[in-house]
Amino acid sequence: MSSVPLLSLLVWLPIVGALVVLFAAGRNDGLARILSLGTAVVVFVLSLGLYTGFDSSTALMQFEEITPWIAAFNINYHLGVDGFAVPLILLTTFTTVIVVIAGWEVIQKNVAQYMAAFLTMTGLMIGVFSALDGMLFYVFWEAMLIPMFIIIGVWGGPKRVYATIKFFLYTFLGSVFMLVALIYMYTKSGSFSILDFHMLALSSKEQFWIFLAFLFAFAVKVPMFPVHTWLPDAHVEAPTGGSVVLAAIMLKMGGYGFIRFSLPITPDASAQLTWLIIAMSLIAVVYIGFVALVQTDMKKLVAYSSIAHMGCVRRGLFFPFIIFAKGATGGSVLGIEGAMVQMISHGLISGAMFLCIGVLYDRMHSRNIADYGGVANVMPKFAAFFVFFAMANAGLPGTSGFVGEFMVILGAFQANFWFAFLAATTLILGAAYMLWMVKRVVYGEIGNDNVAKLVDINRREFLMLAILALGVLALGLYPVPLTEMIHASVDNLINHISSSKL
Amino acid sequence: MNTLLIIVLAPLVASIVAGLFGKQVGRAGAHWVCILGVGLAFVLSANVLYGLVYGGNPVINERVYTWMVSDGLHFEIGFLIDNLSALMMCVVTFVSLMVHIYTVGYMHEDPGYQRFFSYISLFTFAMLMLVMSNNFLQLFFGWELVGLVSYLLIGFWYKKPTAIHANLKAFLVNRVGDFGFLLGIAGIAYLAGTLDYAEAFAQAPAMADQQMILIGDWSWNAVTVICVLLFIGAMGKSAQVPLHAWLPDSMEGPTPISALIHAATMVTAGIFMVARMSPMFELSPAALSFVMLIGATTAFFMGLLGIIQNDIKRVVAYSTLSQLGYMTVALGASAYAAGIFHLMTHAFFKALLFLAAGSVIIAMHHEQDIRKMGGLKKYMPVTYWTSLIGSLALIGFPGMAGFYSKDIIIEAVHESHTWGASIAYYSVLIGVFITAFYSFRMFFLVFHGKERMDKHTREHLKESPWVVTVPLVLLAVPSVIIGALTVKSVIFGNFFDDVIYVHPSQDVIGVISAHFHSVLGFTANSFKHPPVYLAFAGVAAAWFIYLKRPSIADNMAKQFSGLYRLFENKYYVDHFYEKVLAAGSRGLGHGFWKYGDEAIIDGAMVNGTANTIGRFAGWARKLQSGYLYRYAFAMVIGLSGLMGWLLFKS
Amino acid sequence: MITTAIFWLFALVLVGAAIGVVTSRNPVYSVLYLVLAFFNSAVLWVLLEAEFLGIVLVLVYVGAVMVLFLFVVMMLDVNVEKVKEGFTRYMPIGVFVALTIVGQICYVVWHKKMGFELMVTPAPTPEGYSNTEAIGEVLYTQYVYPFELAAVILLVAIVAAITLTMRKRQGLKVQDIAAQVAVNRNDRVRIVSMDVEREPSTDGESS
Amino acid sequence: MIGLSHFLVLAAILFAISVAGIFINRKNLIVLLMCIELMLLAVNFNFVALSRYLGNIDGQVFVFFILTVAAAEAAIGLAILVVLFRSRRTIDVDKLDTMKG
Repeated sequence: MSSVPLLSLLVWLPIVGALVVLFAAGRNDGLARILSLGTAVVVFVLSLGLYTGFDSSTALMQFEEITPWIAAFNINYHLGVDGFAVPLILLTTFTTVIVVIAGWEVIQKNVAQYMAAFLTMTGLMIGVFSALDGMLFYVFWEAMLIPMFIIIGVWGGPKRVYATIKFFLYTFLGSVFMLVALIYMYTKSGSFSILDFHMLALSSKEQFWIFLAFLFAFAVKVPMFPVHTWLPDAHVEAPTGGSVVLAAIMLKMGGYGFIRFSLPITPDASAQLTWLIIAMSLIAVVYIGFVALVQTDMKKLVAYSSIAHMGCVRRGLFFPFIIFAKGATGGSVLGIEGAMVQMISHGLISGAMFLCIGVLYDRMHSRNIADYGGVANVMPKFAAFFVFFAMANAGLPGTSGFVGEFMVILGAFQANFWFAFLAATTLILGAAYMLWMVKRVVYGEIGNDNVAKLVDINRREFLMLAILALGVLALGLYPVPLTEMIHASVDNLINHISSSKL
Repeated sequence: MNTLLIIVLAPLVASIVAGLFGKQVGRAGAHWVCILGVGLAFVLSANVLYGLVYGGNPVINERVYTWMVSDGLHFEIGFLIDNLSALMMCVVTFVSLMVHIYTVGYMHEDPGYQRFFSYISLFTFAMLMLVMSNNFLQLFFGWELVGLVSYLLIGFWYKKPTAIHANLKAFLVNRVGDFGFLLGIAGIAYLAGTLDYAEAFAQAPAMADQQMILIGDWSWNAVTVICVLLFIGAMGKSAQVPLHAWLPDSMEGPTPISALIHAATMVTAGIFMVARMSPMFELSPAALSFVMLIGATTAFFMGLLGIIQNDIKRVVAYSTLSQLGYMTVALGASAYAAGIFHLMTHAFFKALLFLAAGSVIIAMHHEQDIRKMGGLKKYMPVTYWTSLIGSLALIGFPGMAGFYSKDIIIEAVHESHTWGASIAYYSVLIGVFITAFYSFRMFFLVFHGKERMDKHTREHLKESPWVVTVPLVLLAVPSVIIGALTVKSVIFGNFFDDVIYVHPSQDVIGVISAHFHSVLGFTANSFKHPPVYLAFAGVAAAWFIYLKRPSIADNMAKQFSGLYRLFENKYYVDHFYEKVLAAGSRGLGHGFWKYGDEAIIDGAMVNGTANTIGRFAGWARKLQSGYLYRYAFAMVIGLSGLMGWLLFKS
Repeated sequence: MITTAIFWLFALVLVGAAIGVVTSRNPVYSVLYLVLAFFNSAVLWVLLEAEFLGIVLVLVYVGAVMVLFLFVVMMLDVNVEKVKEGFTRYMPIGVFVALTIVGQICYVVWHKKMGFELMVTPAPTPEGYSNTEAIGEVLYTQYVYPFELAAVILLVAIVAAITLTMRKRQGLKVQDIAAQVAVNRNDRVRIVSMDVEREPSTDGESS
Repeated sequence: MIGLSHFLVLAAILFAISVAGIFINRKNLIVLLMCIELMLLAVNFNFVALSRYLGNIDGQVFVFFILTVAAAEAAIGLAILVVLFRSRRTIDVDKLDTMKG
């Protein structure tokens, strides 16, 4: 297609940038910041090339690059993107810019290392989204944990060691099963290419086990009830930037994994086990909603709300199977597109929520809701953003948070009334926990002397929150650019999974 | 088309200017830009209505842009302008304009002046989006957006704990309604495969035969399910029992808001919506009965609560609840036109009452307790007379706006054969007496009788400035005449013919119009029916108890102390919500968190695994005793065991 | 038939001596029992026509290793009473394991009959056959490398034993020859430049 | 008639006795060392007997090596024992648990 290996550039440029930052500016904090921001912006601009050069009329992989890597096992360095990957890559590069800005003055300890870790992670995450070779995917998938591990472990809060170990073990445990599944499929097909896996004929028993193996890996990432408890801990201990990346992108990997692996490779097993996923995610809506309600730590609250929102993604991905079982297809596109939109939107909103909490934390060094009160009196601009993002998180129409949820509920109704019913309780619960927090943090009389001393957000903070707010609004008022991009891929996926492999 | 866009966007632009650039444009700049924006919207709306009614302009149903296309469903933003929406646009923009002007005086000392203007302009925008929508998506957009603005405005004085409690409550209760509403929309998308009004309604008859399986084999008529779900949304927004609890509390917001949002416009969105959906509701008698019973309950029981309230705004708030109940009853009786008519007249006189109450509140230095007022008549003549007009309109004094709308509703219910109509009829009939009683109780306590305020307040009592009184007068005019002026065309003419569909067998308005000959005749004819006398009786009773013999009131409170307590605690509904639902949710959440997440998942499963491994390792560690001979034993025993296995294996 | 008698006689004594080794209270007796056991074994080995090994067993084991044991036992002042504590406590399990092992081997030998009964006693070696020579022939040809290795092991053992037991006593005056040899001039002589002393008149000649 | 099995059983008995000895003696490291010697002797017995009955001299060479290693082992073992006794004034096996994990 294009002569420039754009994807490779996107994967490796941040990593090279990270090395440059690390070695050229190891001691010079200012230079490190500028270099990192430069790298992040260049990567973001380059990634826009994906958007402009993307042909949304086809579901085929685009920007493909393929070179043999480990010829003995037929492993290739194979990159390529379709309508599912491009939005997520754009989200990644965008978030990186925001994260670099967010860490500008806040991080004073080992600045170069901090920035380098984030840049590396960006490269690896883009690698995950663009890898088309199973082994390459696995390598990126695992490698990505390392910078995150370091970020939480070095720049994290007081209980960071527990959190990092929990985070690492949880995710690692999951992905080991994925490796087994990948190797099994290699022995069946003689190739590690994901596209070959899609076409691989598997018996129902094989599918069952492969599906379970992938489920382990992705359920932890998404995270699905009951393997979600690493997320609140990791979020609470992570530095703001870490939380943002964790919420905005890492969680999406699970959803992306379902789309890329579970659904197309094991459609029959997915159909067979849909009840499990749906049940878990419906339990999660109610259960997590109630748990979020009583959190006393703002970050934990938002972390739980992330779990609830990602539950919506899972529902969107899996209820199409129930529709297929009825012999219909109407609504399935809504589900999968809704899940995609929800992922992107949640990336923006939860990132913004964590940034907001970070803004407060930088000033007060507390995430405890009880330590705040009446922030609106001293930080009116901040309060406006906070309320806005809280509303977006609660799924207010006009913001991006509404779009995905709306589509999923609309689709879910076609599967089963009660799915839609339970899924829609998130409207109430989501509003309840977000706004109760808003009430306790932002509104009211000035809670204490520390709050009285707060100063409103500065230009840098205003800039990053405003950019995100614009993104959230734009996506909410006109989601067409996004849905157009994923249309063809969704149709293709629906075609693929609605017919049995057996 | 461009006109419509200007109508919608003018308030939005004004809101953005006042909100984001409030500092730059200043206080005066903010109110001018907002008043101009809304004024422009009003003038153009009036023009649109005129064009439709007299100019013979066709109904407009156009798309502005496609929001999204997915799965063959077109999600669009578009306008449907027919008589119904044009009427609503005029009501909304007119009341909004009055409130804007009034606010200049009411809020002039408030530090959040620009913010306030920004909010109410934004509200106007949202409400216009709601009423002008031609599809369910946009309806929901506007629906939620007005909820958001209402949330922001109730909590406008965010330092007041009661205010921020009330706004949270309002939003959450509304969310419960929206929950049903969204499901209803999803149901329509499922059955009709479209979100466009026209297309969906066209398919409504086909849907009437479909069943929807809920649990096991228990299936319901699909249209009934959808209509009930949609009506749950209306219950939230229009504060019908049991989702009414937020409305009295919402009075914590500034008074102009109470007038604009919580009396005249937003709360009537539910009524508007049901009227809009008449082609669907008509297909489901069960849903109509449900609507009617809910409405009757609200009209009767909420009216009762108005009697014992002492906060001037709360009295008006309960009367709003009760009047919303009337509108809902009308919808249930298939008299959609009557409901909308009452909505319109109510918008004027209730906004008037609220603004008058606000005027009193300004004069009383933000004292809202009517027990501390009295005899204000001589200090505030304009407010007095306009309040009187408002109250008379409210109780349905013959010839006033409220008279026509309310009388027609009662008649319609009387004629209706929907299941539950007789209960509803008696509810609304007694409701007339109650309405008159509490309205004039408040009126007498505020404007007549002894001056019970303290000395300092009395010295400063004076009529409010012109920015306050002008809107009062401007609202008083339609409160008097709008009913007589329009009843003929709106109810008995063909105003709503193309908009509202009524099944011939349920056409109660048609039955009434058979007796209708002229406005004057209708007015005269009303004296043959009980409502007028009930209203007079209510006024007389109020006069007797509260002016003539004030001791009776106290005696009665003592006599019926049980009942009194029940009323005072609002039937314990709020208690139920706070103590059972809210506290229950928190308890449940706490339980899930502490026991589910921390004890079972983290404690037993995650850390439990780690601990088990640790314990096992600790136990295995003991094997590593350091005694060489033990290792030797292990070897020897293992050896002999292995040998034994090898020997006996074969 | 004399071999049968010899076998039984020495075998019984051997077993008795072995039991004595593990059961006697005094370690010195244990050592002596062990010596007895070795002697008996040597005789039985000779019976098996492994004359060289029989002799080596006596010479090396009894002559060297057991003497070493005896030395150590006597050198260390071990409390005899305490040494046998817990004897009876562990007796049952010891006996049980022992019996299990014996039972298992007997089972193999007698019950499974892995062709042992077919192995008839080979004919005695002819006159002039030297067991020592036979071993030597194999040892220095085929097994020469292992043999060398064994030598190294022994050397290592010697060095190790010495290093382990060597004690440096404090305050002992020892010549360090290496240090003496490594000495150079600067360690012993220091040239100091100093000012010339005044008072020349009385210096030297007067005394 | 004395056959191979006699020697094998004799070796087994010797071995078993020494195993029992290891079990029984808890207080004296020297006895343990002696038991090990006894065990080696039992093994050697098997080698010698089988070497004889199979007519293969290699078995005896093996015994030769075992004797060598056993001697070395005894020397080092005793040396360690002496050092141990010197530092701890005991050779009680129950007290030697510094290797405990």
